[in-house]
Amino acid sequence: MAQKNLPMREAVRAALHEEMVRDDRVFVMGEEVGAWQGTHRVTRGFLEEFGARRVRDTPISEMAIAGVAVGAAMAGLRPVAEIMTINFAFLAFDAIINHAAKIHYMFNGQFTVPLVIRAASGWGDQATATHSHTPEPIFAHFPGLYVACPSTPADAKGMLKAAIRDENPVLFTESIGLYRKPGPVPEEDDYVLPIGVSDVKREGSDVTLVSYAQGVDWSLQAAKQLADEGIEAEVIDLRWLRPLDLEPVFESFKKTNRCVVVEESLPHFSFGSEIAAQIQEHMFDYMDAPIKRVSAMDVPLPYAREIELMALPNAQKVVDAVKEIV
Amino acid sequence: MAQKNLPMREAVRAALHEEMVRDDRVFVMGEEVGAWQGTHRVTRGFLEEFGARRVRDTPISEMAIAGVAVGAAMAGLRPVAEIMTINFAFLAFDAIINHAAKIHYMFNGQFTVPLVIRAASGWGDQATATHSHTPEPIFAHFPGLYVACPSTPADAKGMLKAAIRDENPVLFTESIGLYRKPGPVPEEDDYVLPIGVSDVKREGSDVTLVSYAQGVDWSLQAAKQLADEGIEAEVIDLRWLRPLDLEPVFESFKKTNRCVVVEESLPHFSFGSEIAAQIQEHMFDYMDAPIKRVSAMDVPLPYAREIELMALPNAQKVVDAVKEIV
Amino acid sequence: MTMQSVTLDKQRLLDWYRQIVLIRKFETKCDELYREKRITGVYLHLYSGHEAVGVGSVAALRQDDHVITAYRDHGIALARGMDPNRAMAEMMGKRTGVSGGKGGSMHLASRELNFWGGYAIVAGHLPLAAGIALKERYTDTDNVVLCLLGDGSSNNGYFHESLNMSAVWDLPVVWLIENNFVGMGTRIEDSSGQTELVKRAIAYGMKEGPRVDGQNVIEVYDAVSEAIDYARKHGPVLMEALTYRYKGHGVSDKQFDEREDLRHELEDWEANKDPINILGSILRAQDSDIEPELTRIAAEADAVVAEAVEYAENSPAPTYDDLINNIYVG
Amino acid sequence: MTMQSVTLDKQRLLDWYRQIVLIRKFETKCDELYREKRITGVYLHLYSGHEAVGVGSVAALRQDDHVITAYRDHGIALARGMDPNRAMAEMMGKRTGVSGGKGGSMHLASRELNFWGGYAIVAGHLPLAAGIALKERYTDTDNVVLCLLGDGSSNNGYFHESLNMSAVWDLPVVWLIENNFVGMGTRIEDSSGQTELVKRAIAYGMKEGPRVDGQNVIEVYDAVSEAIDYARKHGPVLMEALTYRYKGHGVSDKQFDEREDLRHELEDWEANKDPINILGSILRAQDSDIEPELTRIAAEADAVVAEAVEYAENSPAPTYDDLINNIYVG
Ligand SMILES: Cc1ncc(C[n+]2csc(CCOP(=O)(O)OP(=O)(O)O)c2C)c(N)n1
Ligand SMILES: Cc1ncc(C[n+]2csc(CCOP(=O)(O)OP(=O)(O)O)c2C)c(N)n1
Ligand SMILES: [Mg+2]
Ligand SMILES: [Mg+2]
Repeated sequence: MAQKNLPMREAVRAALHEEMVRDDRVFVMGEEVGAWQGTHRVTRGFLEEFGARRVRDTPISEMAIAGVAVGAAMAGLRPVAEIMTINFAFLAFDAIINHAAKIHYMFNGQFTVPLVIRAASGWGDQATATHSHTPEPIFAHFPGLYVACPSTPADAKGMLKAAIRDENPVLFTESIGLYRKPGPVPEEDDYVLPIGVSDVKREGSDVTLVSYAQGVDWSLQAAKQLADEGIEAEVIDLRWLRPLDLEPVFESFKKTNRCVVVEESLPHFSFGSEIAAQIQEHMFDYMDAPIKRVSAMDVPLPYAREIELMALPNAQKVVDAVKEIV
Repeated sequence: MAQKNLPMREAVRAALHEEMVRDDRVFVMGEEVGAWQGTHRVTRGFLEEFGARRVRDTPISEMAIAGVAVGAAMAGLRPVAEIMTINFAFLAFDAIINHAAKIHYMFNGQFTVPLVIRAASGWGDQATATHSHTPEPIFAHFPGLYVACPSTPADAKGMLKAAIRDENPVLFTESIGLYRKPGPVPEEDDYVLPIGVSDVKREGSDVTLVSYAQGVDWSLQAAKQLADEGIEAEVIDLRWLRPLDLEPVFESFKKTNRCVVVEESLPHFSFGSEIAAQIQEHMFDYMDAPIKRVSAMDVPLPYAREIELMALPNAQKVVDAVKEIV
Repeated sequence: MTMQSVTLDKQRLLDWYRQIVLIRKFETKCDELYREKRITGVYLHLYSGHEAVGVGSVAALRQDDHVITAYRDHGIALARGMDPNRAMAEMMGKRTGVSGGKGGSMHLASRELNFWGGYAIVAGHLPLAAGIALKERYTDTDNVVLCLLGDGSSNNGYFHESLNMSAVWDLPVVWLIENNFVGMGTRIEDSSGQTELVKRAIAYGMKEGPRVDGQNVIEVYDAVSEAIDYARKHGPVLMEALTYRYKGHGVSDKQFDEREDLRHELEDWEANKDPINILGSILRAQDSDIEPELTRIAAEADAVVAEAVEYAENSPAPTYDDLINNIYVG
Repeated sequence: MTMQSVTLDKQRLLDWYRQIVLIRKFETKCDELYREKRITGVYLHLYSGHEAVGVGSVAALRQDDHVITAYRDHGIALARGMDPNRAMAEMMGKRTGVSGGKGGSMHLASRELNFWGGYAIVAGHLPLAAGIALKERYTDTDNVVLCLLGDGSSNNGYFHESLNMSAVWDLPVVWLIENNFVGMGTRIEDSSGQTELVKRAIAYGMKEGPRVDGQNVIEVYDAVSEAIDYARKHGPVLMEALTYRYKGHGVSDKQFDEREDLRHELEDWEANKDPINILGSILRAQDSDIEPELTRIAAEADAVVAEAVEYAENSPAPTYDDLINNIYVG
């Protein structure tokens, strides 16, 4: 299969572009997606190519961006609404949780909401407390929504195409820390990945690392470092926080009996909590050590680079956590 | 100490009343708190007694209710803002998470936000999907905020008084299912409970039940039923999801070696996840069985009574879960 | 007054009369059923007093136009032609209800009728209305969306963002505020800096529609027809219908019984501005022999309501399968 | 024009000139430092072009009045009297910064100066402004809050809810829109149905203030003084200052370099409507011997900026203790 080396944001762009070419119902709306060419340049050139009908700059109105997209989706379009960064999705929380995610159920299937909300997620560039969230697990708490969190350009492409073609609302998050990182991306038009399927990104027999998005990157770096010391880590990328596919995690755990969960987000009531809870529940007899969690520190993110970096997870912290249990 | 038998909403009212009498800076604002006497009658009579300066009816503007209260708190007042039900706090998510909880940190302590946001929480009366949330764990995910979830009228009184007197922002949730349930409430004016301290609501040696708010009720009912069958459950009421005080849980677990977490809310990325994750992490050597979780089903809540009740946790489900592990 | 006054079309007036009477009787029955605990749950918001707004405005729509509203939705549902049996079954939480018993009284909807539902989050349906209108603009039809909302809702952020976006994008929406001067127990002057709500159109450079007498179905019909016509051709319109809520906010709430002044206000509206009386008088003035027909209409409405109750009561409750269905498509 | 024109008070004009020049030079330096990676991070929004708005409006405040703004906050901070050393230290993320290096350029604040900070969530500071004003009403003072915001922000739900609540409660806020006709890359006509933003006051029954030339500090001062006077006595005012953003939205963004028409627009503002030139001309017209003084002011500003950079660079970075401090009080 033909491949091209692309950074993740170009992979996202390619997916979006292909889907817009394929299906006239697909359109983008959001702040700065048009004339400005996209805050993260994902929709670069779209306004020129597809015109203002399908590339819609919006006011700074997150409630309406999400809510109008819900209505358009119900009515038969396939909106891809961009919330510039996921921090601003807090302003659209009601539209996403109480409308996008509930309408299909509440009216007993009379309406569908084939909507994708794209949002750049993450921290690490001194964006400070209000602009440094990775709240994917918070959104994944609620049934009715899918939550996608790709870790590679190829996955980003295949998952976004799946999200756009699916009949359900999807929150599609894109790690800012991964946007510029290149990787091989299949060129064919029908590179559509299944929804809710995890991926083993590296095989190993000594410890299972479970993560998503940027956490996968740290996990792979850590795995490399650990391999030098004779510890073989299996790295599982969940890719979707909803639907959550833990089968490969359980399978892996049966052989490794040890697990570290790696998350970009805050530690409490979070991703790591859920994964650890499920492993101990379903794999109790296989546990040789407690499940460890590597998360951001439980602080609002500060501006100064030095202390911001202290607060964040990284490969070394993963290595250290692994060494506590193997 | 003199006590009075009061339902929880009267206990909340008493706390609020005492604090308003004590401190002129304390005032209430929110939808229907004044002329209508409070949606849940918590502020009954307040407008007449304290006047429109201190009892402020607002427009249906949740972003502003929370945000204006943040500003007033920064400036030196002690607002008790009522969000009619916690469902509508989704509209105030940004004001609560990105403003109330972050401002003290972001400006390095220059400002404080001595704010209480009260919200009725829960489901069970066919309020349907958008009006049936118990998202306390979601709010507790974020540092900078305290989250209070009392289970008895006495706790409600002591905790609310603590929340109002504290310098930090507190989300104070009141279980709709407990509002009418009476219990003994200390009458003295200085009944102020410490923030972030759990409470053992029942002692027992065979299994530890960990919960908060209405879950404590089900746990106690279950404990009674279990006692008839010779199983003694210890029931721990965390009372605060932030700060989270797990010491008594760990102490209890050392003797019971078994735990069921009981939560009013949805199962994933939630309360039970965090408690289970921490117990397995810190109490690994004491675990005789996996930690079980009893939660609401992973569905948007439907209207019809029959199926709504199926979706909800209850004492029987707690009993069943305990029996799986003892 | 208007471009297409229908005052002389007797059949049409009689049909509106039938609808208004049916809505009133349907809801009076709901109230009764609630007090008898045959309809249960915490929320049930009656449209009584507002009927002419719903009937007159929905009548101005074509079949391929759209309508959406808040939780006070029974009247709109029936005006749009929803089967009363299935509406009542929904109130009772039955499997045969329009939303399978999963939505309840606040969430009636019918996809076939282009009635996009009632919504319980105040003003949460406004962006949906704009989104549905966007689909029509996008696909280059001339269909229009009628979005009903309360006066209280117009103070919510959703209102501002949705109306502004509809203006920037010239979306075909008629924003129709049912101004009953109150949201729950808060009077409009205590919640809105601007109490003449159509003036808010200025904030969006939007066409400012009229404030119309919401108790006179003909006036509502004419004014909404004009607004729809404008929306079809140009873009959004903001208008108001002045009306009154006869019952408490929800059936479990008290009305204003503690306030003398408001009790008198209510009595005045019921006595002098009731939509049934107003339309009845017009019909009687046109045709002095019409009384038997009006009586027959009332009797038929009673029968329809009785049948709806029977249908609903004999319908099965949803099952576990229903509980776990339709969370996701497929 | 106005109630208290100060055109003749030379000392005052010179002080404003000093402030405007200082802000311009301070930020030009910040831009440079950013390109040299001595200021790091992703966000740094320059006030260049807007200076007369900040200086003129803040000058109209008393010490016990309040001011609050968005992320484009350096100019407001300096106009309110913030120590440039500590402002620069904040930009560089130093422990000696006004926010201890934890807030960065978007979150300058000084409690003592009643400068309540810059805020990075668009329009998120509007309810805060209303809340601070509520405290003043509540405690029966006559202090006023000046809240600056962008044109783009006025399309956000926070704007609607905050302005309406301020109107219903007669809060002493002057809502001052710095209308630079753009939010990031979106022009006002593409984001606001109503482009004459003061008209939005009508939606709240609020006092509609003027649209003032934001490049002329005297006009800004006079108009804001009048608005503040009104707010002190009565309640909120919505007004606009028309201004222009010289640099990209943030220093890491491009300006409009791809759009010819906008490049010309920018050149026109820089050449003909620059706040330094405008005030300089007024001063020169008043006093033909003033040139040396203006030159001295510019040189002093250079020195202040140089000292600020040195102070900041020699300041220590925050430590782990700072990271975990101030999450909660106590
Ligand atoms: C966001 C939100 N806040 C509060 C409520 C509670 N609530 C339900 S209806 C209502 C009043 C609405 O008033 P109005 O819009 O005038 O409609 P009316 O009930 O008069 O028809 C309120 C406050 C809600 N459902 N949603
Ligand atoms: C709620 C929210 N949405 C989006 C953004 C991203 N953003 C930052 S500034 C800005 C433009 C604001 O424009 P305007 O209010 O006109 O202020 P200006 O930058 O022109 O001073 C946007 C969209 C944000 N910070 N917050
Ligand atoms: Mg109303
Ligand atoms: Mg602007």
